Amino acid sequence: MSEFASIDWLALTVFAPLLGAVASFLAPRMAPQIGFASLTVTALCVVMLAAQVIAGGPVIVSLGGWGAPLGLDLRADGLGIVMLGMTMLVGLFVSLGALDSFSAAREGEENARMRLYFWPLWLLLLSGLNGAYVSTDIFNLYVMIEVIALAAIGLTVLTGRLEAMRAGLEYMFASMLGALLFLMAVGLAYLQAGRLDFAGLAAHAGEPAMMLAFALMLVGLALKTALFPLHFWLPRAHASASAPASALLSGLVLKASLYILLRFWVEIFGPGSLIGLTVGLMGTGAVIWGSVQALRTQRLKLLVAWSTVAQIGLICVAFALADTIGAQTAWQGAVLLMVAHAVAKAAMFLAAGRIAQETGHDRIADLDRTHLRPTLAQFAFALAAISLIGLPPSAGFAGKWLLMEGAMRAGAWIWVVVAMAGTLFSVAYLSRPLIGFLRFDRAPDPVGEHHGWAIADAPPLMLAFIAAISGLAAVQIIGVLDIGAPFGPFP
Amino acid sequence: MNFDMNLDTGTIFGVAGMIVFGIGLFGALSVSDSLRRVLALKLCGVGASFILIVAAWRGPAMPADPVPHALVITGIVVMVSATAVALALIRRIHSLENGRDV
Amino acid sequence: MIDALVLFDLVLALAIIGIAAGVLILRDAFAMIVCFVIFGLLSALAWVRLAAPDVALAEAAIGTGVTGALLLKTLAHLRGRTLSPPLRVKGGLVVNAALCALVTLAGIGVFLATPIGGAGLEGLVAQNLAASGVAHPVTAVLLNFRAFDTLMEVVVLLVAVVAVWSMERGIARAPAPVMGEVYAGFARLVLPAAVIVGAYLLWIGAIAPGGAFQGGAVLAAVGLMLLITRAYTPLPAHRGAARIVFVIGTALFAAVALFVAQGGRATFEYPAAHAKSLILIIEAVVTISIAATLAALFHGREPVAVSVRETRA
Amino acid sequence: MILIDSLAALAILAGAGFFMAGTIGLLRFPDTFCRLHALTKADGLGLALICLGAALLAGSAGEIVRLVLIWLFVVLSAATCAHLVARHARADAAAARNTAVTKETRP
Amino acid sequence: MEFTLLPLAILFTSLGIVPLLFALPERSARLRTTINLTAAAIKVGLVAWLSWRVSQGTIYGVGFEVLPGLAFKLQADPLAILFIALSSILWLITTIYSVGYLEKGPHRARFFGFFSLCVAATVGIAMAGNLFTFLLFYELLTIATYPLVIHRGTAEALRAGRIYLIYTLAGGLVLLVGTLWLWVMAGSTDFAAGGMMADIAAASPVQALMLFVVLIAGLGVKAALVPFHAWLPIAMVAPAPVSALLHAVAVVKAGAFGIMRVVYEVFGIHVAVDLGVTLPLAIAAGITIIYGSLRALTQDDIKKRLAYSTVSQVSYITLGVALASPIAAIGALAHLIHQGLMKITMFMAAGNLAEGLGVKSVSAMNGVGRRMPGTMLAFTLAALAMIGLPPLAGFVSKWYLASGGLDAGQGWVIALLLASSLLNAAYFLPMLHRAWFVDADAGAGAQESARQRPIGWMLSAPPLVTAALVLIAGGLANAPFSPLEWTRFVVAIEYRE
Repeated sequence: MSEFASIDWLALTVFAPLLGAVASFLAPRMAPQIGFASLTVTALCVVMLAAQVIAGGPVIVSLGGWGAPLGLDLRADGLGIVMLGMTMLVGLFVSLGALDSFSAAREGEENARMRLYFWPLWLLLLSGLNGAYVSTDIFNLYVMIEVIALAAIGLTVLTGRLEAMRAGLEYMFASMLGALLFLMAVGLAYLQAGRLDFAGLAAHAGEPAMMLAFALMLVGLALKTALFPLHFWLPRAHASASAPASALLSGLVLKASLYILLRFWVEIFGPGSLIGLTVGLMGTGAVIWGSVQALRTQRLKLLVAWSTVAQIGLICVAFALADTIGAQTAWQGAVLLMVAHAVAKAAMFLAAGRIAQETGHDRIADLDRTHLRPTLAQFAFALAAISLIGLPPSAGFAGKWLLMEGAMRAGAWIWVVVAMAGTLFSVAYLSRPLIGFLRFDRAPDPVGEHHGWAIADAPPLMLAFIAAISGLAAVQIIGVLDIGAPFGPFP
Repeated sequence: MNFDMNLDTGTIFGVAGMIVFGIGLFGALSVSDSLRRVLALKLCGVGASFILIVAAWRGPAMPADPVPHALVITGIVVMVSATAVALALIRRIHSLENGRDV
Repeated sequence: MIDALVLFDLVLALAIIGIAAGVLILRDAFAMIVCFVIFGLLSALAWVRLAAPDVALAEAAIGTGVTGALLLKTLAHLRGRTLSPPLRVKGGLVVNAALCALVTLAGIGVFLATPIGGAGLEGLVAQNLAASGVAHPVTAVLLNFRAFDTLMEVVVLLVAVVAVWSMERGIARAPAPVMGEVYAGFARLVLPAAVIVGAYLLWIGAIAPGGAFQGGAVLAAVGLMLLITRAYTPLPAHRGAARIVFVIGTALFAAVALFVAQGGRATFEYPAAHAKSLILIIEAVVTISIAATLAALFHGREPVAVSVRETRA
Repeated sequence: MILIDSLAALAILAGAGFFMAGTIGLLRFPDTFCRLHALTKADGLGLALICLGAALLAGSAGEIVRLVLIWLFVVLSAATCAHLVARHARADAAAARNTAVTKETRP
Repeated sequence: MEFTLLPLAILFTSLGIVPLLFALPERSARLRTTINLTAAAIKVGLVAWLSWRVSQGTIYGVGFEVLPGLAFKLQADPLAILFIALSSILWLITTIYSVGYLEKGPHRARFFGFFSLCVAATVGIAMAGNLFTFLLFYELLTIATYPLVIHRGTAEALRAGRIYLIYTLAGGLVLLVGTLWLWVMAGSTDFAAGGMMADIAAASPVQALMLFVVLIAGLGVKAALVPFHAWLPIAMVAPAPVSALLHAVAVVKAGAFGIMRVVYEVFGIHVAVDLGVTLPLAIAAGITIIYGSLRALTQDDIKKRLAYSTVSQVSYITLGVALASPIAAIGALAHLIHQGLMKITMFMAAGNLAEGLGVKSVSAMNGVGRRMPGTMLAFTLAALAMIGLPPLAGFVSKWYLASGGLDAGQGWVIALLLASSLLNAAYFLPMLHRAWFVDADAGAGAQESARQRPIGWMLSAPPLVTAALVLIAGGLANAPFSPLEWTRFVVAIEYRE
């Protein structure tokens, strides 16, 4: 055990996927095998790190032995472990899905291209994500979000189709602008504080340059998180990518910037309630607008993408409770909702991809006009919907419960109403495809019960199942989450 | 707030950097042509770099703080990578729109 | 009494602002790019004035040189497309302008309210410089104190080249441009010299302004010239080697970082005795990767055999 | 010492003057070829004078070598660029003439 | 030695087979039936054992923490036993009926999977040891019943399903808020005999009052209290066994049972009386009783008439709870069982009429008594019981309700019950009249009832069995382990000071 303890599992969570990406880029033909090997190793690192953290509290590594503020410190606390675990869980299953989506059995040059480039891009993305979750330095985070952004854009346009390219360019612009606002904020923070580590900056919170820096970061990260009204780039980008790419983009990539925002909020800036209220209102706008668009859209993947806008908005309600007595509960709820959304949305995109693959289209109105019913994929979609709506015993339910509890403890009933509205909206738009799955009187032929089952249904199904029952493990997740008190000691 | 206007190199370029950032921001939000939008974003990047470099400045004939310099160098490389990807996208879109596949 | 140099700064700052505006205003796309290149060079000059020669070098070489080449190549690709008028007066324009003016004014206000040169890390850097293995503070920060940032920055380049390769593929089929005798002679003379300059910049980085990125950019410029004149055409057969060159910087950097983490040392903690040589090796390899990657980003496509279907158009 | 300083100042001022002349020429001359003429000739000389002035002030032989190298490379690249631009301009002009001729001879 | 996981085992008999049922190929009908019936039979056995142990004074409980401070908690107390016993017995019978009903129909794998899930949810609702756990199963019940309601997959079914979903999910959401509020206010959601709100109600009566309203509104949707009842008649598009289950055991009973839990074990009956909420609740129940009966009068569709009858009859339970008298409570609890037995009989009979004769409307019922005597015998017994004819089950509950009304000093209840019984008679007796005393060729729906298909024993036997149970529950009301006796046992606990 002592030998294991001396290994830097923390740094390895970033390095393992990085070296895997290098190897998979060098040996394109072996990319899936290499990709899985490196994912497995990364998962092992995360597990070992989690064991360390659970046993002995937060792990901190001073890279190069210098220590902040001169050097860079990596840190894994409960919040980091939860995010890393979420990333690995979703990542592993989406990779399984990708194995089929880009399998060598499928014809076509485009598919060959996707098979070659999916793995290096995804492993580089993973490296950036893991790096963001363990970073404690704002400039280091800037570099990480650029790694994430470029890899994410690569994944967005992987299909090579024109609409994906256009959506990717729009995403690129939004993402670059977000990153540059962030960079300007880094500059202002250094101007004020002369250092970049979280702890050092926290001491300067409230000074004018830091306040402007925070405002810029808030906008930049909101842009990357697609928080209403800065969501304009998301639906097309997520809807036009290939299914595994959409799953990663919607499930994981958005969470990284949301996580950074959350981290800054509680650890560095601790802004006043007015900004919290603003973010909460933006979240409310997202819930309404995202839902309305999801109700109107004609395509299944667009519906799923718009639902992301709405769900992210709901999570952001937690920011409005940041300086109330319900803060800790609300933050816990927000993190649970993030995890729930990551798992469920990844499952949903994979399932939507499978449905489109089996039926040959993704028009919502025509889902019931065919005898082709990929029932397993549809079942996975429905299970994922349960979590997104927030019905028990899903993690989405647990998260929503805690969020509403936080709001109630704070006496802020308005956010309870928003959460309820979000739930009703999500029922309304998610029932559109579900009704399509279950309606039979317009199908031309008798509908077969077990039609269109394939081994590729397993990843979405398992993910959706995990999403649907993981609320029962909420208290364990929160137990891990609270290690190192990421949300601070609140009264 | 203390607006003590001692006009030195740092102040001048700090303000200039802010203005360049603002110009870039305006361009990024307002321009429709993608190539020009890329340039507008680059202006933002340079504007932000100005602030970091000014933060490192310690007065005339004084050695500057090396850390922001390192950060800006990193930022420049990151920026060129992002620009290359954006430009490749623009070229690819143009090819596809004009029916050229290669 | 305004110092003459401050007057110079003032004029330079005004020029930078004016040219930045020109980038948005100029109608002609070529002029716009030229304007941007001038903007970059003037910024580099300003940074020299701010005692940041390393950054100025990097900006001139990468931020302006390589980027300018990228922009011109793209413009050539888009030739025939008329550039839309730079700014159309739309309803949103006023709002945008007001918003950006607000941000800028807030930025200026905050900036003026914050003392320059108050806090910083130069003291810590100076204290630990001797232990870092290199004598030039910026290089010490890049390759030792904040080596992880630098590694991830090389990774960003790698991501970019993977992304670009995934978008476009095929070998260039346009005929080589006719450059003439003068150019050929120039290239024969300058290319070897440029290689030497690149190596020199890399080497000098340990003690003075320069380093892997600046050296890499100069070497990349060599690659650009070779590519432009078709002195070198990337072929499908070269892909394997190219992939190796792209990743070798990342791979070696990461491997060294992990490898040194034994015997109680942390990741990235070079043994004191070998710090200098390790940093130099890393820098050398990273320089090669950067140069190759930048050149590949300029070339912009993975060289693959062009299939019949693709050549049809 | 003063002599060297004033000589250096003189050289640099003269160099600046040539630069000014070159720039005015660039702005005022009617076509590409004339502009190139002004630019390369005047700027080359201007740079030479400035380098000379700086060399007079240099502290070591190494610096002088570097200044000479700078001048050499700039002149080389300026000349090559000018040549390329001129070729390009001539090709453009020829193309323009051809189209003009085609237009005129069209019945 | 005590088998403490017994409640979990009972839950598992329904829940555990769900994945199996989903995975079975459509054609493996025999295997599916075997699994279903075995599980149902095991469950009846386990419930019998549990009831025996509980009657001896053992209380089973298992639980684990799900959210900080909040546990998933199953607890088999006497009140729970009442509901579980009903559901497990009726599940067995309905399963047999469903196998017969769906023979050769489409999507049987799906149907039985959700059917089992639905029963599991009901069991969970019955054994929930706190309001939080109750909520979990309450929502699960919604999810599980929706696919059953829309099983036929027609446009009409989907429309009905949508309305059903909107009502029940909105109700669930309101209950969620109520539960959350209770948790924030009281720091616990546990069910405890006598309630736990005494201090809070004393300290902040307004908030306690609002909480009560929210909780009852959330539960009232499933209990089909007016004005939240509209989904119930619409949900009639579901296949007959589903309707039977929905009306007799699962959904409406879950609502009524929840109201019972909230009044008795969250607030406590004495606190509720002090808050002054019982009388309005009783009045709401009274209005629902009359309204449902009036609407039932005008329905020609048999299932719709039965549905409005359910709206009316289920509110007897609420009424009994709200009267705050131990005697009325006995009536309410007994009616929980009795109404289930009566209504399931009638729905299965109605299903048989539709399957065997194609008769779906009252006007087409002429002479069906002679054509399907067994089925109509069961129907008749149940209908008479509903009206309250002694010594049938319905009479027993009405008797206790009326006595309870007097006991509580609410004389109007007698009038209400009389009116309701008259209305019951007014809409049931014409059906019986047509069935037995009018010739088949007369009447408007002669054409509709012309065809005849033989129905198997799996369809004809279940209503007879439940009709027999109606007879027994009424006739042997004072025997040990009869519903009424058990009810007395429960009420003794709930009204303990």
